[in-house]
Amino acid sequence: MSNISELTKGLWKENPVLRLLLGMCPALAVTTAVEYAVGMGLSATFVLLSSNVVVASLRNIIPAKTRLPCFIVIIATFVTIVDLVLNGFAHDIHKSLGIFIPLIVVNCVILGRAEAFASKRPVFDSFLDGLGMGLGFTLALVALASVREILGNGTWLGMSLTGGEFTPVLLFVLPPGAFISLGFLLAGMNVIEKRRQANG
Amino acid sequence: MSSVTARFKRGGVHPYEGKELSAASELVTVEVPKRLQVPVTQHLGKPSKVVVEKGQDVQVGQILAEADGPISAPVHSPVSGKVLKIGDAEIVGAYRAPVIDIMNDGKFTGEEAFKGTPVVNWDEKGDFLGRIRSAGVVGLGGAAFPTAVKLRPPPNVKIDHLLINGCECEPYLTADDILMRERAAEVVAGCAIMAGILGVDRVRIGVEVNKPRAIEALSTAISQQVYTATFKGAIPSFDIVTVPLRTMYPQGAEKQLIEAITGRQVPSGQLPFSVGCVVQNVGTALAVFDAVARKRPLFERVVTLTGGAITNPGNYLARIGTPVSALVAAAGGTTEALAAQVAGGPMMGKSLRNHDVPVVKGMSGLLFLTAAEAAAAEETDCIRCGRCVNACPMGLAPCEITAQADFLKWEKSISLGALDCVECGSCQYVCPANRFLVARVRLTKFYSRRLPK
Amino acid sequence: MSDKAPESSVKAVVVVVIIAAICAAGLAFVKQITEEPIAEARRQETLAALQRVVPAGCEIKLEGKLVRPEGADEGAAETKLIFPGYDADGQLCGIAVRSRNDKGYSGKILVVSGYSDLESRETLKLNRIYVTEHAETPGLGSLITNLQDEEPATWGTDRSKVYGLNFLDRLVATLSWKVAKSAAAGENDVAAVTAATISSRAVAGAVQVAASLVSEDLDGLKAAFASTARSE
Amino acid sequence: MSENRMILQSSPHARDRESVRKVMYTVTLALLPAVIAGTVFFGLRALLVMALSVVACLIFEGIAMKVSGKPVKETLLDGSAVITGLLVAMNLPSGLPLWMVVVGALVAIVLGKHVYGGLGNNPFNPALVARVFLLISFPTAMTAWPVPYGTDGVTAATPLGVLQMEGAAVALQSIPYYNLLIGNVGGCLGETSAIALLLGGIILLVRKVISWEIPVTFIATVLVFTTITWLVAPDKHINPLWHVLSGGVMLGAWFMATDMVTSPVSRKGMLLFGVGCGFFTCIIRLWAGYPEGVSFAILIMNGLVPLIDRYLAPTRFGARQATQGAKA
Repeated sequence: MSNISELTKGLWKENPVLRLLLGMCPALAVTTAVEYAVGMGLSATFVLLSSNVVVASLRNIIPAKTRLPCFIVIIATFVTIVDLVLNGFAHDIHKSLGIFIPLIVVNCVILGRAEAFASKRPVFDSFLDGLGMGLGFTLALVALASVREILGNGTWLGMSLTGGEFTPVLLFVLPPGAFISLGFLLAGMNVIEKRRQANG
Repeated sequence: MSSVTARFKRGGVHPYEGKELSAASELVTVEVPKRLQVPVTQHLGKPSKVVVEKGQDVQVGQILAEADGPISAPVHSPVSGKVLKIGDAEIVGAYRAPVIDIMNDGKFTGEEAFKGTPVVNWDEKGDFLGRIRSAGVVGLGGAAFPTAVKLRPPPNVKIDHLLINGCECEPYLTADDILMRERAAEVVAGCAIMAGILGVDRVRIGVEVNKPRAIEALSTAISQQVYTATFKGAIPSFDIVTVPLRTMYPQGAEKQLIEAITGRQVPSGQLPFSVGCVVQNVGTALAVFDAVARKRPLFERVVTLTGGAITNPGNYLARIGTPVSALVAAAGGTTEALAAQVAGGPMMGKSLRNHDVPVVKGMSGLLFLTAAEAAAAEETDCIRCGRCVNACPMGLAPCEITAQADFLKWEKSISLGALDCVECGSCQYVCPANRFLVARVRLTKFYSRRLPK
Repeated sequence: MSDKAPESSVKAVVVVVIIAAICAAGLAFVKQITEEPIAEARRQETLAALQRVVPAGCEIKLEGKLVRPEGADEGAAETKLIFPGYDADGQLCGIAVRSRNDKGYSGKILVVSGYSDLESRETLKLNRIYVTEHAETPGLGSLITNLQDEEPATWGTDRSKVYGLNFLDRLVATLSWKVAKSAAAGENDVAAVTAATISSRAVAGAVQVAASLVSEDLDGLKAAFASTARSE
Repeated sequence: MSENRMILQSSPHARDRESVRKVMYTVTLALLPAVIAGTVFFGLRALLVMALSVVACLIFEGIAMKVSGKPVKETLLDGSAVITGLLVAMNLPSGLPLWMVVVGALVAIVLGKHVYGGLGNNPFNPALVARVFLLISFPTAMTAWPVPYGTDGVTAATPLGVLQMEGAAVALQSIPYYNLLIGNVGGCLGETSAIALLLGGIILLVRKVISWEIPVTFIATVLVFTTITWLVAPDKHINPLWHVLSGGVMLGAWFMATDMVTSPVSRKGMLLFGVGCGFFTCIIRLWAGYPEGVSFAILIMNGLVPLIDRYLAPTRFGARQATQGAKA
């Protein structure tokens, strides 16, 4: 029972982007298209999952004093692995995500979960937490990217939705559009959450 | 012509004057009612101490409550009769305060003592301040600060100006106007007495140019030296001048008056003493004269009853403690159009709930306003038009101060100058969004007293 | 972890070092297996862009690359990379140049331009261009790349919408390189993309540098590339 | 008279007759000359854009107020939405697709105003937010300027566009001053006629809705700045008069920068604000990618208003004396 909640909390209740406001930098930077959002989300999920599992399994070995350097080394290793693998085997995605992937290292979601969760909990829980948080991160990115891609480019995942009839609102694929869309998503989340709390 | 007339430099508004309603009529003496309620404390400062008991017989001018400490003032009985009870009653400002209920026996025993020929014996100059103090004279312009305190500057301060405030810049009110017109000589004599006490020879009486008859009466009194008729002994020499001032609210605010006449600005948080000035109201000058020349305590005053909803607007001489209802009756009652009633002027007065409250020393007027005059409105959000900034005579930004107050940021609001505010209401008068700016400043001042220093 | 007795500093350092060592080893392994695919992907990418700008049947040889000015740092702004293309018979049939201009709306723009008909300066033809790298405003400056991944046959004729049309099959000698708004642009001028004059100018500038290089040094390049071909 | 019906309030008990509604409708009145000029030069299509923009703004304002729980009936017609609508339209080319006009109205009212809490709380001028949003989002449509008296689809560059593309000499030759003055040039439908806008500005000044500080310093700064560049390089830069009469300076200085909500409240602040607007306008016009910089300049200065208000508060009463005393 509690295992399931470890998995699902990242999706909504403690969604890293939309509730905890973590990982804003990638969330704003790569969400110009759903494709990139998926790529970024899955890469981050992989890193999150791996680092959570490793940190959790090493939690009794890593000394408290030097835990942050250890976490950073572990996370950086996985990020570099993702970078290399994508570059080698999915070059197109790497081309568009290239400059953002190193940023995963400083993504607060990952360090945050390592510090707040994985370093204190068993491996399996940390695995679920990492998976849930990663999926939540991906979902949030996809939601944001969907808004921006549909409005800003008239397409979704590269598929034209409007048959070229619609003049896209360019602003949404530009940085200000990211902030505006995120603002409205957050507002929407808050409204829904408030209603839920009022009802529950 | 107005361009050459002196005025304060910054801000100010020019509301509808409304003086014509009450200015023309003669001073009417209100019939003293059977029962009066005399509030124990009618001044700014330490509350007075009651010295009479329930059931005690009192005479006109007998002390009911005495001054407690240096910044305080005594209260005297306006009539002769019996103390019915000492308890709480509603007074102006819609709160309850200690009052002394007196049953008027209609005989006015003891009043004769104050009706002799007035004499100002300059050889007794050292006694003047004591007479003013024991007569319970307070500032009659509205603030009701004990006059004797203002006439005794700290020893290290050099005072070179006595400014007499005859501006009556509040719209509608004409109580000071009628005093200046009808009792100019006594007013000027009162000014001379205060100048003598302070040891200054420069006396400036500032009057707004919308009261030409008052200016003329004062000037005549001064030039013909009418006021010296009551003087005896070694009369000091005085340089008394009437200064016409531009009609602009708040011309009569202390700091603004000093700037208009002398060009000096009282620094923030300081008193007029700091620039060598003392400011007194014309009504106060008259009360000072009565106290010194007649040894007559302050137990009656002129109250302007005016506004579109009173039958006979005019100026009424009433004893302290007379209920407002008696004044209203004397003025022929209110009309159906009455929508708001205010004690004081429209800019700084206080709303009245009913007519039961008594007249006090600081009550300069009673307004009975129609809905159109009162102009109450719902407040809307500030549109930052900056009108309040332009109107503020103190150089503040009321919109910013009150915006901080809205977020309960009292320190921020104070740092923007909330404590410098004189609550003249100019900002709120011009506000197109009808913001309750003054109320918010008052709230800030209230909280400022609770903040850790 | 936190409720354990405080560890010694030595142990803390040792653990970090061990973890770092293990990570390094892992990375080395991953690096090894991805090195080859990464290099290949990069090569393919470059090749694809270069191949696009020279005529069909003309095969670019990446190994034959020349760097101008000679010995310059390949990333520097003034550096041009020049690639030869050979036909089935091994004859030099095209030249592709990668040049750079930093005056784009958002700075650096990399363009490859391809040249054919190398007989003389008068016959030298600008075959096609391809923007390989830019950071121009999406939807505005980025329109300089509009349709560049499609075949020229699908481009239509509006030079202000498809920027590549300006540089498609043009005699280098006749190009004026003047960038003007589409309505004011003459036949030999460059018609700027609507509302993206600066980006258009930057691309045209990069292409002009490349084109004049090829045009002025045509014989030298032909000689150099002929020798490269022989040496293979 | 029952005491329940008495008005009980804190002082003052008098008000002047000015109200937000009056202020707003005066601005609307002042915009009339420009509305007429726009209609004359750009035809009924311009009128349609303006009407649509106003109606759309009113509808969105109503919805936004309803959603945020404000009294719709009392404040919907306070005129602020009408003005925003008009000003949005003034900042658009008359040929803009109508649905984009509606998007502009939506952005102005919702993004520019109500997300901050409605009238009085928005840091940026809503109409300019809409203009910049549209300009960035639909660059092609937003820079297709119909020719005055022209038929559908015929477009031409704005005077500043000509200046940027063709240089000062061509601009001076092809566009005479009187056309700039009366507005017979390409541009946003409300910004071309300098004379109509000036007339509106005078109405605002006379009715005391605005004070002189912002428009005068704005225009003066543009004049001074462009005079300097003109004197330094007369062949490269155009004369100051041309700069002031072309583009959005007049509309910006009289109607956009003076927006009460988004400009400083103190006199000193207003002076600095006007200078800043003029300064950034010139910087953008002379050295940046866009031919016109008024909207950006005003938005930049809007963003600085809280700072300006903090550091350029009005001089407090007594401050002068205090410093003199300190010196003595």
